[in-house]
Amino acid sequence: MKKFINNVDNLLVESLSGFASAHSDLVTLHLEPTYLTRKNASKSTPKNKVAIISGGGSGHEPLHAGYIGFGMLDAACPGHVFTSPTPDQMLTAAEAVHADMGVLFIVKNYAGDVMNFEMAAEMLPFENATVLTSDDCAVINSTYTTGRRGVAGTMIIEKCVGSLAETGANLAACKALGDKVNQRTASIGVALTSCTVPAAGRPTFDIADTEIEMGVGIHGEPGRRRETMREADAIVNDCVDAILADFKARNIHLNSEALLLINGFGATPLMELYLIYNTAAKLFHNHGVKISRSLVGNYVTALDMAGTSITLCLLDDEIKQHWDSPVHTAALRWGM
Amino acid sequence: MKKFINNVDNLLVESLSGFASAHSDLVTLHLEPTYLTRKNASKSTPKNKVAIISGGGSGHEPLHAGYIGFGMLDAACPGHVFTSPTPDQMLTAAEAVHADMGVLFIVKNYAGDVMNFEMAAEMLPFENATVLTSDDCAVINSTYTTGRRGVAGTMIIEKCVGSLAETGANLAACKALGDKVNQRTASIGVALTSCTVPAAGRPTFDIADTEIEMGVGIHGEPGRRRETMREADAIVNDCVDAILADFKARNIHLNSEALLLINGFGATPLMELYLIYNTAAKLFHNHGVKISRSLVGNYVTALDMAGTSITLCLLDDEIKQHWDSPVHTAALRWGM
Amino acid sequence: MKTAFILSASLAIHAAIVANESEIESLDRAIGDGDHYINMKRGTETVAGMYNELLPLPADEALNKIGIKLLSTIGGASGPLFASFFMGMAKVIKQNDGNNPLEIAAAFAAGVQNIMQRGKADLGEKTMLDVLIPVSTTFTLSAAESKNMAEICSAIKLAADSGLESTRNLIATKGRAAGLGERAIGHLDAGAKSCQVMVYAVCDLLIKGKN
Amino acid sequence: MKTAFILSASLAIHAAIVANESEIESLDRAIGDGDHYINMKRGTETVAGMYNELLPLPADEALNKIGIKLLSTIGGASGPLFASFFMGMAKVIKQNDGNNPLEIAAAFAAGVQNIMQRGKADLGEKTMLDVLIPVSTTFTLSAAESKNMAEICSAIKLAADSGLESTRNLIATKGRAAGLGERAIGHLDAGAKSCQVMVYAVCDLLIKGKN
Ligand SMILES: Nc1ncnc2c1ncn2[C@@H]1O[C@H](COP(=O)(O)OP(=O)(O)O)[C@@H](O)[C@H]1O
Ligand SMILES: Nc1ncnc2c1ncn2[C@@H]1O[C@H](COP(=O)(O)OP(=O)(O)O)[C@@H](O)[C@H]1O
Ligand SMILES: [Mg+2]
Ligand SMILES: [Mg+2]
Ligand SMILES: [Mg+2]
Ligand SMILES: [Mg+2]
Repeated sequence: MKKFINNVDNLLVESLSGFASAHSDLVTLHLEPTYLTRKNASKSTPKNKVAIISGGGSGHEPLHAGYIGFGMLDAACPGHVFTSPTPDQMLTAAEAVHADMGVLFIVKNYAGDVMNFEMAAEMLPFENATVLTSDDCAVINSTYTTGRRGVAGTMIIEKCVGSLAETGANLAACKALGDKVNQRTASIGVALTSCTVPAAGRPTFDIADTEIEMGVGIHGEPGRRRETMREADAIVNDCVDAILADFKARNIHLNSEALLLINGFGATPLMELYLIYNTAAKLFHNHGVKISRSLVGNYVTALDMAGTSITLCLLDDEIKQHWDSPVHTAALRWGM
Repeated sequence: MKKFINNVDNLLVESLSGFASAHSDLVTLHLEPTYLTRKNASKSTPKNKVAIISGGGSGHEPLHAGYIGFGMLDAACPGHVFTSPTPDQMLTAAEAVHADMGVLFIVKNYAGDVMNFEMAAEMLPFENATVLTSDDCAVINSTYTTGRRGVAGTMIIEKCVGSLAETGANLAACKALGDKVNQRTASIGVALTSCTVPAAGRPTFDIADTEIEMGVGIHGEPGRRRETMREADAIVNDCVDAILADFKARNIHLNSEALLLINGFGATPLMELYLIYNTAAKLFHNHGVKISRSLVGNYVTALDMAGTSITLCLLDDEIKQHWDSPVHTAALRWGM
Repeated sequence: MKTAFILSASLAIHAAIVANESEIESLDRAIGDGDHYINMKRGTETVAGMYNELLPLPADEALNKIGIKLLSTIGGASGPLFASFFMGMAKVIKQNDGNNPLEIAAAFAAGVQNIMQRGKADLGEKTMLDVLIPVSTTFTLSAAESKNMAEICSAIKLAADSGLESTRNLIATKGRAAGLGERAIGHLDAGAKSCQVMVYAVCDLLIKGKN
Repeated sequence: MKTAFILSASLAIHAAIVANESEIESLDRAIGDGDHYINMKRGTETVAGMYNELLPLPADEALNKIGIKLLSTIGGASGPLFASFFMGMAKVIKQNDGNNPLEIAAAFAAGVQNIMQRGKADLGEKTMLDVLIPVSTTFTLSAAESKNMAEICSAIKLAADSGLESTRNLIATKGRAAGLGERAIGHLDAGAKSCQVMVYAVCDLLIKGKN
């Protein structure tokens, strides 16, 4: 393992400190427990809005702290690498940023995140709700009762819900929009290489030069199956098919505009991501989906994994409006 | 080599097509010869400004096409991977975007880029000038007559010059600002792994798990020396020292504000880049440099190389103003 | 139950987790995400470091503090679960004092119950419960048969072993490995391995104590 | 100089470059950026594909068209340089017809001159010129001594070999390897290798033609 770190135990705090100092106009870092808020967020001057809080294991940067700011998150709770944050982080963050309109947690559907946020929610002394994101359609067999995983689509949900919250909408409305966007989003990932958890010091999985991991999770969890490496178009084609099949299985019609997110896992060059975009957009087009919004880059990563995920989010007027609205965060910014 | 490509010969066009289609609101792709312009750039409705054109080998994405748009470039000419574009590209691009105020080429100082742009400039039937960027302070021995290489600082120069051009400033003023920013900028890179040129199919250099390449170029060219892998702070410390020594050697005083750019080469996670930012900002601070602007991410890459470059740009009021001004490109956007 | 014993056990548990680093770590890499060892290390190390702070406390308070500390230290899936275990155990110890094997077994069972509730999981889902449930049952049964502590511990260790081994051929239906379907077959569950290691550590301490 | 010969030579050159892929490629990986082979392949392949288009043209026009085509095909440092070579050669061939070795040698020398001007480089800077300059000198001298074509070619090949070999222990002062300082020592220059390969290909064609 070769990484720019000093020692594994300080990695997170050093990295967060750098993030907070590079973006000191946008965010404030709090330690013990660890959470980040918008700059100058304080209970004494609460903005009259639902507080939108997300969090999860680290290693997916810019998720979530990179999405703190106007039009998106109020606070983020980063856990250790690939490890859910703990309830005290969520409680303290919620205390710090909530106004009088309640707190909405946006939580990726993993056992650890679910339980830690659940315990925080149980202890929270004021109104709150949770949007569980579960856009990953890689896991085929629905008999597993844990449900789908939340992956790259999470940032789309954070963007849209964050935009709605900014208008002063109430907690129920924010949750409803989050659930709707989640419902209308499907993702699938594919890895060319493994990631290496710094504390583990070696790759999470072994993979030959002739293999890919289809349906991989954003923690390097194994996916649908190990497949032979093929040309990009063939791989993208399978991903697109999986997404189309997923919407079909869930009886969601595709005759609408869509946002296509080609997400890099951390070590895949932009040049390849744009090539993937090119193929995916054409394939979706052939299936009657009009790609009217796009995003290509490293938005929800898995440390240093080489690979990509393809996310399709079916737009309607409301989602489109909240996707397009101004946003000013470290990792996503437009209109201001 | 495992990459998302179909075949090496089509890689560039497929990737550029994806880029142009994902950013169809911003750019137009032209083929034979290959160049990209701002959307709707046309000779029939020229905006009264100096046309800012850059270009270079591909593999450094988002440089340069990702910087086309308001406040930055008018056109970009991508060559094959790591290969300078050819004069016909620059000529046609210049024809397409120039108004009546001349063309400014921003060219990274490499023999190939210099010669190809030089031939284009010689053939161009209207006023033009060139800013040669040479921010890389890795090459120590100044007896080599080719001069320093242009690396990540190039994007800062493109941003500032692009901003000035937008105000209607003339060619000489744009060139002067470009030269000034170049003068006040120093960069140094370090690689943990090699990149793999798709056509070559294997890593450009071999490097052990215990080694780093200090002073590496953005094409994976060998740098100052091969060193032992150390903790991040020690590596960053050496990079900062090299930059400070460079300014000193060039008699440029450091008692000013600065922009600190921590650039990822393509395969280094944001988490590590922010850790590097944290250390570098502190070290510069200790040397009396006030870091008042920052940028952390993959801005000038070297395909899939793991590594980083540190760039310090000394600000003055003029540079700061043009760095801060609104920009709307695929890879850099603020204020609009 | 003596607080001093709880603290000795926590030191033994920490040492045992560290001693089993490579196996625990590689199991979570194989069908998880590779962080389980470091999570367990962080948690058990922190508890070990609370020695002086906990020593003066009654056993139930010590257990509860351990639970609360683990909740804010481990994170991930295992954090809330182990936290729930200790908090559940604390409640019963507060009532029954834990002065004999049956009382301790009842407290242990309450801890396991808490894990089941928090994780909405049961036996056979390829989780830590595949060790903890049989261990709990064996504990209660052996204690009821009035076996001595050494005998109880031997039985518990066997239960832990076979519980761990039982996870090998299971498909996971809870936790991160649930996404893997058939691909999880053939691998032991990392959380089950941690539990087996910790159960061993405590049992060995008890057996040694009786000698 | 016959256009047909130029075209045969261009086919031979393309074949020779492809045949030497791995050596050319690895030299530019070692002290360059790894693209020189693919640049040369793209360029020579394109010229080979112009066969039918060029065949009816006079030699100087064919050479000039090759130069222009290379300028828009190769890119990098070698593109403008090889383009300059052919355009420089074309000018002289237009004047002297290139009907004997001395005339061809003069055209070759003009091509090399053009490279030197464009690249602002000279002998001993660890570039293609370390092959091309001695080859040009040898060509001119041997032709002046009225050697026959086979003899001239043998002399040229020797010059190309020793020119290439001379790059091994040089520090580069031009091109991408100039950043390397002492680290470039011990490596042959990729562009010099391409030139040696191309010189061989043309010489072998000439020698064969004379048999
Ligand atoms: N719902 C659950 N009930 C019981 N145990 C669970 C549950 N989900 C996960 N586990 C246990 O947690 C272990 C993983 O812990 P850890 O790696 O620390 O967290 P994470 O899965 O969040 O990375 C699994 O091996 C399994 O034993
Ligand atoms: N100024 C120069 N004069 C002559 N030859 C040069 C010069 N600069 C570079 N070269 C030659 O070009 C070769 C590299 O070509 P190539 O790899 O195609 O371009 P690049 O260096 O731009 O990647 C070098 O090996 C060297 O022989
Ligand atoms: Mg985890
Ligand atoms: Mg090159
Ligand atoms: Mg885990
Ligand atoms: Mg090269």
